Amino acid sequence: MWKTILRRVLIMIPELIILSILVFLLAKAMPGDPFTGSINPRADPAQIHHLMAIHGLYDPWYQQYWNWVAHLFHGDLGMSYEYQEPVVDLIQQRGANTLWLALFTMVLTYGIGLPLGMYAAHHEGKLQDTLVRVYTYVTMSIPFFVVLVIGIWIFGYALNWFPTSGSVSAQASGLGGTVLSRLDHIILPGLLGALFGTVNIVQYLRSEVIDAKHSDYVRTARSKGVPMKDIYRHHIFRNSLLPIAAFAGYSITGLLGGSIFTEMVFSYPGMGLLFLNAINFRDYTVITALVLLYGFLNLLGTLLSDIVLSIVDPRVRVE
Amino acid sequence: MSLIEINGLKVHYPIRGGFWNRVVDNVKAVDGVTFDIEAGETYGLVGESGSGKSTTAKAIIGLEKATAGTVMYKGKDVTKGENRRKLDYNRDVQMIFQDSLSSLNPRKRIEDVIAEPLRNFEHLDKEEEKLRVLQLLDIVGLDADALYKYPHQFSGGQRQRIGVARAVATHPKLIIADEPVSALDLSVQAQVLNFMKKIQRQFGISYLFISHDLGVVRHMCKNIAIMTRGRIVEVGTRDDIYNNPMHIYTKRLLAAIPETNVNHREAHRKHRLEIEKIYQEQQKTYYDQDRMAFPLVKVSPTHSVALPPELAKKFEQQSENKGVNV
Amino acid sequence: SNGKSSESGAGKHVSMSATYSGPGKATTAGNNSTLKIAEVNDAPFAGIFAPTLVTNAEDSDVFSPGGEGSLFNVGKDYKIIDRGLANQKINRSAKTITITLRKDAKWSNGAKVTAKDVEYPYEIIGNKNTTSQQYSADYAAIKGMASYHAGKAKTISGITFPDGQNGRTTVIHYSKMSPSMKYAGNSFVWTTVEPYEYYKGIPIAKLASSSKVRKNPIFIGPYKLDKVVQGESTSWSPNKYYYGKTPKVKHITIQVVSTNNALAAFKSKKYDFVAGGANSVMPSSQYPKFKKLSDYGIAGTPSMGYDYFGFNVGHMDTKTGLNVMDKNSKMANKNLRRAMIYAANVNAVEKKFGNGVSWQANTLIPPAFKDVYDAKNPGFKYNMKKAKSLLDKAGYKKSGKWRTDPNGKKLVIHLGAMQSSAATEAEYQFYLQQWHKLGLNVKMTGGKPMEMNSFYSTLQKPKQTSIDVFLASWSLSTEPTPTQIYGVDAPFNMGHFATKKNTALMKSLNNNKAWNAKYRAQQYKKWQRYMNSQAAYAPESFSMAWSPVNKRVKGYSVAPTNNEFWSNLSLTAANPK
Amino acid sequence: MKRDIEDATTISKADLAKLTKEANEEATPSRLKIMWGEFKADKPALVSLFLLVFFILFVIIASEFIDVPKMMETNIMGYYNKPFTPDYWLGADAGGRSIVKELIVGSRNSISIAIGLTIISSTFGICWGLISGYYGGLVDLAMQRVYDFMMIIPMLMTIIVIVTIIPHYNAITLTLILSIFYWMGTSRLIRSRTLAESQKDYVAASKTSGTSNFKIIFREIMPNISSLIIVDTTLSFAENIGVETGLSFLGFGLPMGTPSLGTLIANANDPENITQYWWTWLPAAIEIIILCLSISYIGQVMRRTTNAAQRRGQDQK
Amino acid sequence: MVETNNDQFLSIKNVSTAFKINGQFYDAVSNVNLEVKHDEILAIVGESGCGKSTLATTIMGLHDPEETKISGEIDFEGTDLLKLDEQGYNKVRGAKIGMIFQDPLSALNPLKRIEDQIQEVMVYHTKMNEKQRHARVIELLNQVGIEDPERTAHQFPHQLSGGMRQRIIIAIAIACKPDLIIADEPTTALDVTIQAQILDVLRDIQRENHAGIILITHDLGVVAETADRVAVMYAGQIVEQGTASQIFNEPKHPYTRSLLRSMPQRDNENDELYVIQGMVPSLQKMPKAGDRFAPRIPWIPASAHEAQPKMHDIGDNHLVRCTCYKDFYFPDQVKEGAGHESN
Ligand SMILES: Nc1ncnc2c1ncn2[C@@H]1O[C@H](COP(=O)(O)OP(=O)(O)OP(=O)(O)O)[C@@H](O)[C@H]1O
Ligand SMILES: Nc1ncnc2c1ncn2[C@@H]1O[C@H](COP(=O)(O)OP(=O)(O)OP(=O)(O)O)[C@@H](O)[C@H]1O
Ligand SMILES: [Mg+2]
Ligand SMILES: [Mg+2]
Repeated sequence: MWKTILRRVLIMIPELIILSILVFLLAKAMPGDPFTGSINPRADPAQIHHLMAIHGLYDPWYQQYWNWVAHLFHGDLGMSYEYQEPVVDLIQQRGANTLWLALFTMVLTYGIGLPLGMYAAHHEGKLQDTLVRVYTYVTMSIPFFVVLVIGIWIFGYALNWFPTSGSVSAQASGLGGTVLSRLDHIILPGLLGALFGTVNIVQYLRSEVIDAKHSDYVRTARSKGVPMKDIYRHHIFRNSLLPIAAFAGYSITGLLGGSIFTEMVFSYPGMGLLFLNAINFRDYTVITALVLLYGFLNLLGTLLSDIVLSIVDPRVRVE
Repeated sequence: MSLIEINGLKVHYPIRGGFWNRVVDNVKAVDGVTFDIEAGETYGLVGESGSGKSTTAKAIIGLEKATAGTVMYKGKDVTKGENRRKLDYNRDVQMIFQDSLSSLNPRKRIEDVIAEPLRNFEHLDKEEEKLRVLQLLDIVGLDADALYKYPHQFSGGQRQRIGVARAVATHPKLIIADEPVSALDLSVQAQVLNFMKKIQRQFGISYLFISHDLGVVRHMCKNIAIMTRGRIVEVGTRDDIYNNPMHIYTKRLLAAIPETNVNHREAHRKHRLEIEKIYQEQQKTYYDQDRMAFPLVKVSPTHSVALPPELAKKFEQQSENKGVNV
Repeated sequence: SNGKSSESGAGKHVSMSATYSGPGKATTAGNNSTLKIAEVNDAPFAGIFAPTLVTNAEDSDVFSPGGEGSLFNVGKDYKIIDRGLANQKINRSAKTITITLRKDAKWSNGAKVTAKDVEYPYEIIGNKNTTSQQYSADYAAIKGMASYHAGKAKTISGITFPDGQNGRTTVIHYSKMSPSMKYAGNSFVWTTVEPYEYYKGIPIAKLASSSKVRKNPIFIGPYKLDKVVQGESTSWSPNKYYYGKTPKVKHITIQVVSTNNALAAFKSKKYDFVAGGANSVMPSSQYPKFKKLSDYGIAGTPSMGYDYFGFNVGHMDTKTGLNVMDKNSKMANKNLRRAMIYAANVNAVEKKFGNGVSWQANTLIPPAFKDVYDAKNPGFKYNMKKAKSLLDKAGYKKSGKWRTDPNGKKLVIHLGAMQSSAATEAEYQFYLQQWHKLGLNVKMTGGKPMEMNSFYSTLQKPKQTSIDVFLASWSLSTEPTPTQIYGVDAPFNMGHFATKKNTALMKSLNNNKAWNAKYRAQQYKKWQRYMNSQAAYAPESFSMAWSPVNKRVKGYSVAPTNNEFWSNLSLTAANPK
Repeated sequence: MKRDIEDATTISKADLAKLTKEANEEATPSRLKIMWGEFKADKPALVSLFLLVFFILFVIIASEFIDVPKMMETNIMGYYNKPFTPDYWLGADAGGRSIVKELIVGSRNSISIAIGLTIISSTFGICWGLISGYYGGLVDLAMQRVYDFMMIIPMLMTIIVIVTIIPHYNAITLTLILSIFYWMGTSRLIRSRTLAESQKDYVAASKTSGTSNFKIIFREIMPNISSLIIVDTTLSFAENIGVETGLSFLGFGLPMGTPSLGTLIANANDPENITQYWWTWLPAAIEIIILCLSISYIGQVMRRTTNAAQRRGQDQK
Repeated sequence: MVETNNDQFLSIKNVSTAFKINGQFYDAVSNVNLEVKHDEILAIVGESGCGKSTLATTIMGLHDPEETKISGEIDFEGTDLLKLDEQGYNKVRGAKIGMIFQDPLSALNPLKRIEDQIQEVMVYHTKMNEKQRHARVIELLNQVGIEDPERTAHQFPHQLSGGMRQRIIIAIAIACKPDLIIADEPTTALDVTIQAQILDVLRDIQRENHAGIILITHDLGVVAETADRVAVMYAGQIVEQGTASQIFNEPKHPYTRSLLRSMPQRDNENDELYVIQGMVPSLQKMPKAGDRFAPRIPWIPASAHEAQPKMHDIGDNHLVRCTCYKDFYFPDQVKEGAGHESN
């Protein structure tokens, strides 16, 4: 088991290296530089050249890459040109925000998706099932950002139920107040995100449960005289949840991708918004760090999925 | 001269494992199999599940790469790809599969299924090709209206006969039939077996007939080889095997065949339990320390058995012919 | 908030009051509540509080209740006056400026503001390894600054402390003096303090990322920082050490709101007004909608920035660092340039999109600088006929659909402009159409508006031919000297316009005679007329810096003379009404 | 030997015509026909199908009659013109451009991108999956590594970075860029099915019949997973329409001046626009919803068709 | 052979099971009458699709009530199973009737340990505690001939061979010492040697528990080896019923006789095997009246068949459907040499 994980981790390394080179080159290939853009009336171009030189932006790419990697190993992702702050610090602040939102969304997604999927499968072919499926079709057919925009308009502005920007209210005080305020800020984006996330889960779980319902081992359980509700509990749900559990790791990718939209619409200062800003400001260090981080998180997600799968499914469990 | 000579054939599948996913061991699916098939005969290959029958068949026809050993056909070793191509080997050797549904492409009409080998080996024009297909259908007793249907529209027996028609299309010399009837009902099984025999009579085809149903094998085959764990334990004529089994495994296999005579069933059962007991006791002597069978020893001109060394010595002294070694 | 319109420059625009006071009286409940200010910006702020290190307006905005480190009070036209944190005395003959701190000047942590704090900004700006972007050639006029900047000297020899580092007086010695020194925002005198004692020990290169600058900064203004949520908001309460008028409002929060959400947020009364004051950058397209909000008044002041057309008429000589005009360049003919501006019909665009808070400009100095702005300049009023005749005379004859150059060669002109909103996009298209009517084949560089970074990196190349005419904007500091954009050595002179006359005129703005305000104003106007006659750069639009202000706010004023912006505010209710 | 077959049967050339006729009478309808029958049985799906085909044709033909550069000219007098006026049926946007026309041309652009993207990425994904699944072993291993790597690339971010790098990007380059990232799902699906399919005996039968690998992959295996391919392609088509709009919404989609459903919906990134100038974005949003709904509906029907086929396949008769 | 005590504890009376196909119900099992006694093995044979499994699942009450229509009476120890509700049925299933399924891999939950799967049945039907249950699991595994019960109990289904899995299924079925065990093709997926062992296990268990076993198979050899009584099914109906020796020594019904004749046997090694013409019609095409086997023996005149074939007792509880058996002969038995070749 540990060996398998370790091997997976070892396979990750070349992937990460290639990703980092790719990311670095892409960032370098972007037009403009981080200083010229900030057209301050008093900024002296000579000073800008000086800054470019200090930051090594005139070196050949491999040298810049090498420097970057060397620093990476010291936990130094460089300074954000725009924010004048170590990228690590910046990502820590924003990453925490994105993490909260993502976690909350995930909890909601599963909290809503699992019961819904089971409910639909339980009532397979009946009206309830049809309603759930209509919901999944429709939700799947509306682009995510449209839902976000309409959601923020209705619940944020028209009804004024939820805050419409930021991650925490400026007035919030004390630990409790801050936590509540943070929660207040992620409820709406989290719900809207979950609305979308559930679609996959509902569909997947529904078909899994239906398959399981008609499987031979359920027939065996029935022939043992186990009541149907216990069969659901002990056999059907358990077995259907297995692929869903494994799916959780992969869903990180989707959550992170979606965060860019959510954070933009909700002006939520997380990594997604940071990325969009960084693109506009040509903040290379931030761009490279973020893309790499997201890639790394994706990798962790797949790793997590594999591990979860190998823990819960005895068939792939490796001793 | 035999039609085809299989000599010391081995097929090993690597088992990967350990930290670097290296090859740590081999599954010895086939581990040194030797036998010849004469022209026009049906050669039986029998053994329990996983004994390597299918793998042997696949290696002979070239679907599986042989790890070692040779398959000599027309004086050339056809385990080598280029020899197979040169000889148009796959035109002369065809295969019938166990699962008739899976062996027919469900998306192809019967005409295309049967014509496939024709298109690859005999370049007939459209008319000739269709005629040939119709003739083949007729030979296996199917009507012309099968031509544009799909495999799933036929019963298991009919499908298996379509498989036979395809195999016969290129006038093969040898057809390898891997459990052709074990998925079929009794009456349908009879139908297919009858056809196989009929075609053999008509075209002088040889069969390598693989099965674990000893009743069917006895009905079909003149020479039989019994396989277990990748090796042959006993080879002989039908008589040798059924009336004079010498290897403990063969005996056990024969004893396990259900007896259709109700009147003797208690006796039969007792006999089987006795054999089973002997088998459990003698297992050690009849297999080496790796639980593999010993090399074959000729006990009569037609009969070879993988006897333990002590017993083997006896027979080696008796016959001047050396056993066919593995 | 009055809707009257007045004429200034070439276009009509609303004239709005710089002040706003809601109805009713201030109440204790109101003043004890929180004043909610929106920082309208599409990105989180960077969170650098240190006037020398700040690189963007958001940061200054969200830290503005802390007083922004300002040394001086200003009067009309941003002239430095007394009674601020410090007074300034210019000694022309000795070529010195003496800055004297007031006696009760204290930081918000109770520490005394010292002469070193006045000097320290120069060290930060001029430091070799600084992250500050503020250093410019003018600072080299401070004695010893050049060698400090080069890293040769440890201190700036030209700045002295007659009563010691911890005293109140700082004297700066210059190699030359300029009349612009009288105004805040000039590029000779840095007008803020930095807390030397507080920052001591942090290398200047690391200052911007230090927690003393980002998390726990100290202030000299009316409020002190309670909390900063990185990138999002700041909260403030009164600074008991503040030397000036005691602020009335007990809490202030400034929160970032994206441009797109701003109107909706104000509609649901989430904020009292917009941060930034005279620098506020509310989009003109939203003005009518904000004006309609019944619970908000609008206050504003002419902006210090303007939009302009630039023509590429030369290149920068990389050896000398000077701009050189090319006689043979595509846009070298001034009549071609003038014809294009006359035909552009900026007025129509501004009428449609400006909503009265942005209007056609007539010169390259915005009206915010009342004394030197040439209000009478006719600018480039739409005149297609004149434009056509200018071209005809100059030999740009029609051949088929398009005009050719005087040599009969095909003429394709490329317009470079930045991506922005749907409205600006429409604007560009409109200009193209106008020029097509004139018979000029004008296309957008790359077929579409350029992304900001590509736009500037293209234009700032020493020599480029992909952009012939461009639309850009420029914002002046509170002192309007235009050399940084139109000077012969100015890197931002991206059209590379350089004539002897221009150089001479610009020099005259700050020569010895210019200490006389009248002379200075006259020279400014002369320069504005000259620039229009050459049309290498042509004014496009001026605008107002405005903000909606909630009814509960009293004493809101963005007039430059209001040196106690924060202390003058009071509230009539506990929440925005 | 050849004579043997003829000897063993009474059928000769003379019977050919008669027998062919017999066979034709009994011929099983092709799958296309079955599918068509399935559509006929499902009225809503039929409506969806007609709607989709009609709409795509309409959009393509109608946009031929629209002078796009002229249409994209600004008419500042029409700035946010209200809908339902003779000049502007569905109103105008900030540039005074007719929303109807933009919608038509935009739909054409968006649908073309979606079609292009679907064709390129699906073709690639299918080939990748087929080859990887069929050959297995080292080939598969190497191809899976590439797949794994592609999966960890943060797609949206990378696309945005590439879009900002490419200097003169347009619909075609955008499609190509997107294609780089949208083949993996298909390839995985196809691979796993191919893997299962290659184990089946008919593949072995084809090999022993002397059929080449290439033919086996594309003539034997591919038709067998064609239902999967069709369903997957339909569904990814629906998905792909959303891809472009999302990017455009973020400001990294089609360049301004190229109308698309995404640039139209991007008008909705201002809450004020949502209500006040709803006509600028709502029609496009509704169109996308309807398009995607009907496509996924069609996909569902096809999926059902193939399932029924499978059920029929198990029947003896 | 064991003495059979004559208490019939299961009697199936006139049971029909119909499946809903395209909105209509078609009989897959029609009017079946059967009895099972303690200590006996009743074998049901017949070719694929004749309704053997359907009958078994009908007894177990495992059909989806919305998709099937079941009529008749299944009298099990004094109660009519068909009248029971789900709760009542659950008391019977597992406790009094155990079932063994054909495919031993899919019949076990892949994610549960063997032990848990065996224990589950005890949880619902006994008051044993965890410890007792474990002891019973080990006992059961021993009983079905598993060599290392402790280890096996902790394993997962995929770690076991086919024969082992089938033993686990048997262990589950007998865990609560049911009176009736229904074994639906328990050995079809297995090798002959393992098949023999499994059949031995079944027989041992039956002896120990005095249970009645319904053994469903299409392998005549298995029947001949194990069954006390045999019911031959064709197209949803029972066509012949009797003791094993009655069926094998004096088969009466044409179908039974044809089946026995199509087996490859020692004495027909070089002959052609007998082939039953035609095919079983599908459910929808099943004729409503008349002898269902008649189309497959066309040389027997229609007059020989009954219009509504009934079961006839021809002595010693040997039952045959239709009177046609009296006139039946094989085609080659009259016209020598001209063997009938089926299609
Ligand atoms: N591709 C493979 N990789 C690894 N092992 C294999 C592979 N194919 C077959 N084997 C193993 O080789 C052995 C022989 O398999 P084979 O299919 O030849 O047996 P068989 O005698 O045909 O059995 P059956 O009667 O079940 O068809 C088995 O143990 C099987 O698990
Ligand atoms: N759920 C169902 N819906 C419709 N028809 C069914 C269903 N289950 C079985 N059938 C049909 O009922 C008939 C009897 O099926 P059953 O499974 O009982 O046969 P069997 O004798 O067990 O065959 P086998 O030997 O193949 O297991 C078959 O024709 C089958 O197609
Ligand atoms: Mg096999
Ligand atoms: Mg069955």
